[in-house]
Amino acid sequence: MNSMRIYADNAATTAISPAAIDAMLTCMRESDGNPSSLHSAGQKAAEALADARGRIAARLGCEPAELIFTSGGSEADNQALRGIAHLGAAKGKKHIISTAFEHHAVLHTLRKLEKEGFTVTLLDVHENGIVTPEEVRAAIRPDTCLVSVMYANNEIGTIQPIAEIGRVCREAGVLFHTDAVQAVGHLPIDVKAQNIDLLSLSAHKFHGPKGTGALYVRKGIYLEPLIEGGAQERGRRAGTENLPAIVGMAAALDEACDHLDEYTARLIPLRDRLIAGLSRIPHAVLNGDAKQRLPGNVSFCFEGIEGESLLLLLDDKGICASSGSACTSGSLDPSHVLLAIGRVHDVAHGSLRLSLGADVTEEEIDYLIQAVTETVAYLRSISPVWRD
Amino acid sequence: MNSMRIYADNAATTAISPAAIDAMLTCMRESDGNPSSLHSAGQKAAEALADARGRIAARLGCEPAELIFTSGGSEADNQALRGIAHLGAAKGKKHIISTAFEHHAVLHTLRKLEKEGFTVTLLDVHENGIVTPEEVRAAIRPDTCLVSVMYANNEIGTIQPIAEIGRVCREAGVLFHTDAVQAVGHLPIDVKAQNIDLLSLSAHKFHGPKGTGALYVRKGIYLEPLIEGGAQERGRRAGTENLPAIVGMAAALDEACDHLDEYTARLIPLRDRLIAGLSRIPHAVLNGDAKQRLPGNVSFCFEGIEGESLLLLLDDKGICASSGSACTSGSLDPSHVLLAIGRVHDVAHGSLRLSLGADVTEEEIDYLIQAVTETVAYLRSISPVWRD
Amino acid sequence: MALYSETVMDHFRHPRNVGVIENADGVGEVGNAKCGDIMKIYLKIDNDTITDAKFETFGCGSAIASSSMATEMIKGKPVSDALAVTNKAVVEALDGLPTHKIHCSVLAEEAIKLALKDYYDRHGIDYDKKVFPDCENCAHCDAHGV
Amino acid sequence: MALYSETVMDHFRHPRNVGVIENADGVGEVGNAKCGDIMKIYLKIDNDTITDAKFETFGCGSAIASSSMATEMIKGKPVSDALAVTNKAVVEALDGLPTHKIHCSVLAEEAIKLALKDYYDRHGIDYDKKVFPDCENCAHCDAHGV
Ligand SMILES: Cc1ncc(COP(=O)(O)O)c(C=O)c1O
Ligand SMILES: Cc1ncc(COP(=O)(O)O)c(C=O)c1O
Ligand code: FES
Ligand code: FES
Repeated sequence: MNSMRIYADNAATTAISPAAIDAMLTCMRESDGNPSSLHSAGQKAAEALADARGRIAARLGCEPAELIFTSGGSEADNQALRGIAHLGAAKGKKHIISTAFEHHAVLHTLRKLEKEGFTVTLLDVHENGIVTPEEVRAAIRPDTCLVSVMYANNEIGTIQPIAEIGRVCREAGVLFHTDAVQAVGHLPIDVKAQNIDLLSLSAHKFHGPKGTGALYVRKGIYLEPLIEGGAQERGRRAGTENLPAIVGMAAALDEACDHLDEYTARLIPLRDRLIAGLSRIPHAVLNGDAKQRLPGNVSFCFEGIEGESLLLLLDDKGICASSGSACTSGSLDPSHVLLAIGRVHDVAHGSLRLSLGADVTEEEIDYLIQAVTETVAYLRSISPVWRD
Repeated sequence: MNSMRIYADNAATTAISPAAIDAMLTCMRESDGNPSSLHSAGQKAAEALADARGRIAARLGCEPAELIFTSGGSEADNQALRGIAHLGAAKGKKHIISTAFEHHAVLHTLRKLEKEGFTVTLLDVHENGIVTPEEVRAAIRPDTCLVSVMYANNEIGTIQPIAEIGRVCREAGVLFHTDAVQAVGHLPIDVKAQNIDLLSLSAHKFHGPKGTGALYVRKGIYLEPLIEGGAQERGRRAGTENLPAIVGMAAALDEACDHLDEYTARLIPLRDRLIAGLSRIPHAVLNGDAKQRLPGNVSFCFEGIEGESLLLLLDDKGICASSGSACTSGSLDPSHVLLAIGRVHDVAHGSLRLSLGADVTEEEIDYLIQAVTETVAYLRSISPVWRD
Repeated sequence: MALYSETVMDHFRHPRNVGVIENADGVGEVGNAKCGDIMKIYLKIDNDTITDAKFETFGCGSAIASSSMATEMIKGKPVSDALAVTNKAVVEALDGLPTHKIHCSVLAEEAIKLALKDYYDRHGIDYDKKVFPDCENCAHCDAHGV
Repeated sequence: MALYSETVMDHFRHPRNVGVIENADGVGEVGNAKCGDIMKIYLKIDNDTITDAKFETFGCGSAIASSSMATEMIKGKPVSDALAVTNKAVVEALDGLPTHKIHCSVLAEEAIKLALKDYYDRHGIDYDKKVFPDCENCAHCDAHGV
């Protein structure tokens, strides 16, 4: 087998694009003031900030003033949930609806809110990994203040009917947040048309820099800061703005959105070829709906093996992949996402996520199929729980 | 008058150093994985993260595991104060001591904690801008859970007797936090010798990148996360690590600490020359102690003029300076720091902060003196409240 | 998106009508040093026409620019025109001001009005008190908690 | 600071003694699939000496490496030596394991002990029950909430 290097862990993080690096470098060298400073160096920085804000807003279909820049997706999720919960509590509304397979940034924040006296309903995500708008509607109570449903799941890649869920929420007068960290730059987004009140995004998932992201908050919703201090971001997020990263994020988002249709069209057949190839492995099961999924996401469970050893052997074959999500890799417990779609513990341990970059080739897809097939067979051959 | 360009607003933000940019670029190009990923790209990133953590810890005199990387100084301050407050509350200790001239990241967090039922004592900072350890001792009560005193003030540059305050707190069994955002990279720090339990820092104040900082938390103190989610930073700060920025911060800190003695020795006489020159302006008063101040900080109030017009005219003369701090420049109210050292409103409006870079020259100092002297005289000439 | 428009910066850098008119026919002063803004406007009035206007200002860039523009706008004009100058007109003439600086244009409008009131008072001319600002009870100062 | 030491990676990549011994004198299996780790060790024992040892493992990299190392450590050794092999000794031989992977070395120790117990049981040899693990009541499984 010839040796290749394939980075198939783009859901964990993407390589930063040259355009984003260039934008950051220019900013670091030329607009290095503090955007809050009155002097010309500061005002030059303020202009660069306004430019980036305007461009990102345009890509989401919102107004520049509706964006709060954060340090990433986790911070955006935390602020959205805590902020809306506290607005709700002020009106006696302490019920929140979300799903069982949200990112930990959402689930752990909800757990903390439960300790503070909120009630949380986690919707079933079914075996196909898709929430239905009807179930959202049925779960809404008079005291519901927030519905938070992720746009696309980070492990199994399934895409939720966001616009429909948004409509249900709008009709019921309940605010709707979506964690769109895996969707922005990969799926079309228009917050107004999709009835989204709050949306989280993170630049490093679309070839932008790490450590920056944004929270869209519809005009008229006053969200308390999570980080208190200076008056940056119109008093809603303190701290000197991470200007070079924000400018890099704008460059990366422009690039991603400009190529969105092209990349989607390229990736879907390659993704489906990979799914078909891996489906030929005995006792392999695709996680999540086969079609309603991110163009680059392929997620499988293989019975009789354990994910980490699979990953390490694939790494030896030049393939960077993951089992579950990156940020839970220190944990011994199986992925909560796989349990949520009904995989039993034994099977959930044997999971593999391949998240493809837009430049993946057919040859690479075939190499991936061959490498995974061989490695699964080898691990089963040394496994006491597998008998052919 | 010949024309120069002098950036004298280093307390607002510093230009990122070439070494920091290089370190970031190398990291973005070569260690672009997610440090939580098991594959080789991820492990390479994890190694770069561990290396940066070790180097930063060495500069502070702590262990690598005692550092939590954050998105900057504000986040570090917020997490330190909220975290310790909640630990204190669990033991029935709901009293916090701080000072009247802390950064808003501290003061606004304290205000929020007051709303949650905490009692806050803000110590007097005196006309010289220095808190005394005796007053800290006198303010400590049986229910005090935290003392937070900044290492050096961001507006008037005065340096606090941190080691002595730390000793008082240690003796009383009260945790001690210091906002060292203006001190790290500019003043010697050794958290163990100085009896510091928690310390906040921000990279962009010592020629590192924006959007990254750290919170040192002494071993044995379990601080709850401010940002919930993944298990990064040993479960104390969720979110994909901003690795390039962290690596850039390590490079900048190494550089700053390597040159600390040299720069301090260079700057102090230049700073004092500037102070002497500006003191010759009639009705000008230096803010803060003349000696116990940051090597690069010069802060004055000029009667009969208003700070913003002074700044804008200095900007026309090529000088970037500030009045009060950058992050409050949108506000019409005079600086809380200047009010805290006893300046009356009328005078506090006429403030100027010049925060020098280590490369400032004697010629530039003289230009600063001349430009400020002329501009103050001009503004007084059109002011209805000034008669020579 | 610079802080101020070109026009503001021009009037700030090169303020028109700076100074004092000795023996002015009307003088108006508004603001207070605690707020960080004081504006004083001097008028020379002949035959119900403002023949000269000068100002002194302690304040931010937009306060200086507003004084400059406002004095320009009333010079050579009949008193009735000057009385009709609103802060909005000053803002427009300046090509806009940042939201938190609008109050500077209000100061300019008020300084003119107080100078005209002073002129009326000195010359025993009757006027409608309601068109003039009552700076003693200015909500602006209260808002700043002074 | 790679995830695993060179030695762990070597034993993981090239595990020694993989396989099944038909007609083994003792077989020990520990762990369970819910936890994501199952280790099965087969022993051939002649004259109180372990003449062969093989393993099958379902588990992570360190579980495979621990099985490989542990079987290497007992091959050719008297039963009494094998009984004395602790998980600590396995960890040391592997040049360390990450904290959250130490339990894999515990599985290896336990699998060997259970295989030896099985050998004693089959051959009617008397032994002290307390030196053997009681996997039914394993705290490890409980800790995972399985
Ligand atoms: C003393 C002090 N604390 C905290 C901060 C906040 O740091 P950052 O802007 O990195 O959040 C600053 C600077 O803005 C500061 O000077
Ligand atoms: C769905 C989802 N939400 C939130 C996050 C957190 O984003 P960040 O790592 O930028 O904090 C991630 C990725 O890690 C994600 O995939
Ligand atoms: S601003 Fe004080 S007079 Fe109104
Ligand atoms: S790990 Fe389950 S048997 Fe102990």
